[in-house]
Amino acid sequence: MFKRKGFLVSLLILLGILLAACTSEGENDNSDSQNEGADDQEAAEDVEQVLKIANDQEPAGLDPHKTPAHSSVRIYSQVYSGLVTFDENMEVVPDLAEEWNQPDDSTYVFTLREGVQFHNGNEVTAEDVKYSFERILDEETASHIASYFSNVESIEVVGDYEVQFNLSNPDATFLSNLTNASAAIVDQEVVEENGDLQQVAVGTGPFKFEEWVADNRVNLVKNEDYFIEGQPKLDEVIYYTMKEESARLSAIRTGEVDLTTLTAQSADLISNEEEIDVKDYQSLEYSYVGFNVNSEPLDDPKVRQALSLATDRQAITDIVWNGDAVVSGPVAPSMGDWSIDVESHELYQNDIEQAKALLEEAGYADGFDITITTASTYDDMVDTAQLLQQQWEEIGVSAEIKQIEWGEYIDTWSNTSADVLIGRNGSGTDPDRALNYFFHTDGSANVWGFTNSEYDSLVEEGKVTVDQGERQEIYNEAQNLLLDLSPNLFLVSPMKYVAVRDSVVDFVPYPHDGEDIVEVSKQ
Amino acid sequence: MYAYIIRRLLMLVPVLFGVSVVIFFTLRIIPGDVAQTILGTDATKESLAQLRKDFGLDRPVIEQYITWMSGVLMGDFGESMTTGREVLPDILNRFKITFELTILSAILSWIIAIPLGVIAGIKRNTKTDFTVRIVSLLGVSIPNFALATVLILILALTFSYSPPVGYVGFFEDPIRNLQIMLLPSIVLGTAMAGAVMRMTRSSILEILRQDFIRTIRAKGAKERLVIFNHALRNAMIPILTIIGMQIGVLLGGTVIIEQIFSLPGLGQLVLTSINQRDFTVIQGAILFIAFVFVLVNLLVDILYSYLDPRITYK
Amino acid sequence: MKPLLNIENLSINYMTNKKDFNIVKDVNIKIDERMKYGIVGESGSGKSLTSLAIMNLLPEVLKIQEGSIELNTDSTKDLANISKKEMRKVRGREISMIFQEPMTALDPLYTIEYQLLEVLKIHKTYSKKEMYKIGVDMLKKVGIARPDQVMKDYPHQLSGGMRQRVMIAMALICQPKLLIADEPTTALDVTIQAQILDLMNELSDLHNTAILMITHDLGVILETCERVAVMYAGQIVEESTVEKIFEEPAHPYTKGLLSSIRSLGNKSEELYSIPGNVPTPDQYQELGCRFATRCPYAMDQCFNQEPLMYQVQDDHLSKCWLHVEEGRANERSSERTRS
Amino acid sequence: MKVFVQRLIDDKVGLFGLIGILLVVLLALLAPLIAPYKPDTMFTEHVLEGPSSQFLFGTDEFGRDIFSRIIYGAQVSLQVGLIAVGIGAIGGLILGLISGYFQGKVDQVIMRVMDVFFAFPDILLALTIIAVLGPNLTNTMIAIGIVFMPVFTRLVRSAVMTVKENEYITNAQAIGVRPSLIIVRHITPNIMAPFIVQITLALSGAILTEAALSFLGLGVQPPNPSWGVMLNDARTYMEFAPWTILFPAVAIVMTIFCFNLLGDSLRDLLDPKLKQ
Repeated sequence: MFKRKGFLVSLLILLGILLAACTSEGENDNSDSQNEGADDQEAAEDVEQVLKIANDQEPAGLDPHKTPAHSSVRIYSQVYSGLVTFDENMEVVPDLAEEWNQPDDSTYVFTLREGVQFHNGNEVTAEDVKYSFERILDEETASHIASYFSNVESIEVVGDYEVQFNLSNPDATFLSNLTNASAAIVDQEVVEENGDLQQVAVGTGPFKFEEWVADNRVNLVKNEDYFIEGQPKLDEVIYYTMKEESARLSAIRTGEVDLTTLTAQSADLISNEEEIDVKDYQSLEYSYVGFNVNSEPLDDPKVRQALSLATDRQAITDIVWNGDAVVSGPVAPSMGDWSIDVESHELYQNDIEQAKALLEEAGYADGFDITITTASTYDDMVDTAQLLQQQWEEIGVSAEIKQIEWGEYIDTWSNTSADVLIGRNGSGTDPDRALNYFFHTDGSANVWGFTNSEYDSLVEEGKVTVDQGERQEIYNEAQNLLLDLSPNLFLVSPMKYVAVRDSVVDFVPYPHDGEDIVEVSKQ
Repeated sequence: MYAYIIRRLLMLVPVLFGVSVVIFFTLRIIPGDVAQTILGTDATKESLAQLRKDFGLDRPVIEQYITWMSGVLMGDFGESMTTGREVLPDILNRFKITFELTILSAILSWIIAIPLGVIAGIKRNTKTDFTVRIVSLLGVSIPNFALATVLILILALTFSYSPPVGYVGFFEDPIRNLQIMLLPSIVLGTAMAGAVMRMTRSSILEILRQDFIRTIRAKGAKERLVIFNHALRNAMIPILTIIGMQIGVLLGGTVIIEQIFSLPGLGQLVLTSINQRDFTVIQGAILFIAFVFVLVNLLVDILYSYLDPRITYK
Repeated sequence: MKPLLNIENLSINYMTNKKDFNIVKDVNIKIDERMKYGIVGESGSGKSLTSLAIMNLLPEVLKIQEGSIELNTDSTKDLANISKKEMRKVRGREISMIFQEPMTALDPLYTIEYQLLEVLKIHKTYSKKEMYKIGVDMLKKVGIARPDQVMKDYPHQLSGGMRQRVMIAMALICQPKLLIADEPTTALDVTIQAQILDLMNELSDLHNTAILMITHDLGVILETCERVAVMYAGQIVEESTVEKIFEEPAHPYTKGLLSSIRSLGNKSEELYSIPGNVPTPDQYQELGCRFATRCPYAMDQCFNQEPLMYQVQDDHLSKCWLHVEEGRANERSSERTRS
Repeated sequence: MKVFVQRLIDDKVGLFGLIGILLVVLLALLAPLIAPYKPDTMFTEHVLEGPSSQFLFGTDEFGRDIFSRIIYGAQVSLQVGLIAVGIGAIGGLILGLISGYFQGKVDQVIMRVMDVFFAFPDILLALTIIAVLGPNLTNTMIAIGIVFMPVFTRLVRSAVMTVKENEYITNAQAIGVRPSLIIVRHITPNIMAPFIVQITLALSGAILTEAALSFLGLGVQPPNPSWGVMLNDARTYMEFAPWTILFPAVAIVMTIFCFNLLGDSLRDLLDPKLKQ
């Protein structure tokens, strides 16, 4: 009766065609690359050297001195260089600085590579280094990384390519702090033109910043004049903001993106798919339970120890991280020799009886009520909270879970307005950060109210001890002390997963740099 | 008519003023601090204080409001606290996408829902009617994030299809744009279609009982003429009401779908800014959404008078 | 010569999956060309349904169970058994209809022009200009002073009387052979009622259009009609010329109707004097006379056996057992009235 | 009333909806009796197992029994629906009655305030309210309630304005009956029809809104099992453990479906315009 039926049918067909068009387009891409892959390397050069990366968060800004967010770091670290960097073994190696020497324990002199240009053509000189670090240290900049360099007293330009850092006291962490992507060398001219560097990025790195379309994508293109010969191999890198895990999963499957980070569960799903390689690496992060150590009953170390004993870290590994995580102390195991073996530690044994005994000693034989606060933004934190709730129940601690969104979470963290807070820490690249920064009485990230003079003097000593072996011993002692006092419960350090299409070659993620793409090419 | 529109526009003023006050002062009560969110765990007390000072957050709240409002009145919505970008151009850019998504899903739902609603109404209490009603109700009953995720998964697994990544504007590349927008529009359209279909059906039922329909049949008119020229046109008035409401809701309510499908729309902007406590962006965006919402309502009212000669505004 | 409209044995049933019962039964009506015929009865008597049956506009749940509706114009058609397509050609062109409520009988969203000319568009192939002219002429004929203005108006801008005039114009614009008027004046003021009735009379004479007047108001019948059928509870109980019905009513129901008017001395909207109510279809007796429960003359027989239609005098039928007693029973169609 | 119930029973569709809702209510009330396990008991040896005789609907990522969680989830989802809509409806009723009855300045003020809230996008308004109050079950319900209030206020107001025109109200006013009495005795009963219909429809809306907030991590707090939370959590596992998403989805869809069926048929029954 209705001709509309015909109309509807044709509409459906139209939609079908549209869908089909997209699908076949994707297939063509695949068959193209397969054919070319079958030929030898000459053909490979025909492949568009464009790497598409799914970014799980929108970059918060591009200023390396102002933005610690990982979604930003992964981008600006490709655009900027620092004085020095880590190699794959986490040894400090030259970057912009060709070489350096130490006239005394608290003085460093760096010699710069000559003829390196910023992407805008300006040459990099000692003045730029001085400017960059003064910018970091300037209160007006409100740089997150200022705390790393608080003992830099002055920076002197010795020659065009020579710059000297004068420290107030010896600092064993200084060089490794310089490898931080945020310790980037920036161009004064660009800062002055734009006010800050949140929207622009002009560095000396392997890629040049081209365009940032908010909540959509960031495009980087090859820096033809990169100071390391033969790098990078890619012509273009595009970071697409894709917050939804299922969308990233679907996009890597269909080849819409070449590279993405995934959760353990999703990584498991595609590990068998032929066209996708899942690379994993032990992260430098660990999850923890933070205690407000000035609030009853958590002010009693026995209570905190009891909670540690009541915590089954293996269950957390199995359920939250799909079995792929290792138990961790305050220094993540991927830090190698710096970290101590915690597995055998007394408080890491899931011993309910012992825990109950400790609670009784502390005067809480019947347990107590407590609220566990966690960030709704991260599923792993919420899941960890739920497991702890169950586990602690066994020693009579009845917990309620409070989920808050990220903005409030950060606030809660910094004001210690929660008694028990689930979180994740990056332990940095030097144990000083993991131990001093987070737990020294004056540590800027010590929000827990934790204070112990013995511990304080240990980490202070560690910072100024230059001998590696000695330093290691000091930190071992500090870590053991920290475990005993348990201002935080250190849980596990998860694996990280990066899924890449098999058209991407030479991609190797490292704990300290999950996304090193200078050597990467596509075939 | 013009006098009416002007009066209605004037009535916007107190509403928007209310919205601005509510959002501005609510934001100042919400726990959370933009400086802390930006600087994260590495921040020092000094850098936090500096940043707060930069944003003017150290001044009295009333003063902050007056500064902001006088800027807004001059068309200056300020700069984002996190990205430093101008707020208004950002909002407008994002709005384009949300608007396109809204319109596409609305159109998609109309072409499906209105004919089905008419058919169900004409064939009341037949099997066709029941089928259409049940399907449409199911459409309304599924939480859209679940529908979206399931769709994404099924399409990826069975047709190895996923929407192209990286939004492009309609005028840059219409085909790619539509490919990107298709799935999210279908998901949003599903719920909308259900509601529109139900309203169409019940309005058609009501109109078909009216005397004038008998008059038109008595003239010897074909059933098609009766349905489309008379019944449907009369039914359009209540349908329009529900469409207007939905468009209004969608303009601010596509947050979840935008997030799942990685569309850089207004909803995402607000959500991100709420998470980051980027006050200037939240304030600006909410005010803008409210403005558009009230405008859509006004537009619907004006459309009424276009569709129904009995309604005149003075 | 064949009558213009010949309804024979028309029965209408209410039919759903669950229920099936009779509503209108054995209606026989003959209307000649140019004749003005009236059907009178209380609401629920089936008079309106009879008219809707002629137009094939019965609601879905109502079905013609039996009988024929023969329309003799250029050709002969049985409207009880006709395709939808054929019927559409009849509606508006050969038979048109005016409804009770001028307030709701027009589509509120279209101008008078659109709705008036819609009929022409459906059935004729005039140019726009011609159509407009015909429309304006028609509006003039129904006594509308400023037809050009009214053409542009929407229904809600017109008074009730004006709207009914528009309805008449719409009904007559294709010069149909038969105009069915279902309570055309009930919703109008008394003064306007008379004007409208006069107008209808006048125009039907002018266009040679027969009228089927459906009303509860005997006064309207007296003013307009030549013949009349009295309906009660879905059946015709008496049929004759208007004169005979008014002067020598035969059926007790008709007598009751007439006395109720006369007792009030003027036209009445309500029929007060007959005790009881019209039965609803589900109360219809299986056997016997449907009026028996309210009839002052009811006999035992009336409750057991349905009366036949008797010819009480020349050209005058009545359906009552009394006529046998009176000896005037001259059975007209016993073979049709089954009991 | 009797006629009304009879008609509802005759209307099979509405009856189906009603029975479905009663079933869910029954499930919720009898949850401790029906559910084989507690909703937060973790069987860590049985993580993500498919349906079996031990776990009727399978288990989730913590090894919790999905069947039990769905039954307890009915409690949470219904509670959210009822209380949130209760807040919105009662608030809207009071404001709408005052606004519609007294009109004038009071009306202006109330309606402008409602306009302000109406102009906020639903989800974002709820999000903001929760951000201020802090996320927990109670605040979620309050937030959804506030979001719904303007709709109820407008509905009640316009219904009151229609009813007020009736003669018996004018008469009551003329003989000096107190306004409060007129509102309670005469007006309120007469606006119940559209009000009740709106409540049924809002109930399904509230459950959906809670689900949407769960997606944003601001709905019901874990380990409480609301259907929305279950649905959202299951998205990660649905590919290799489809039962984790299937059963909560069916529960939520069927419940909302039933509310809508009931709402639709109540509207048909209570709307005089649609009477046959």
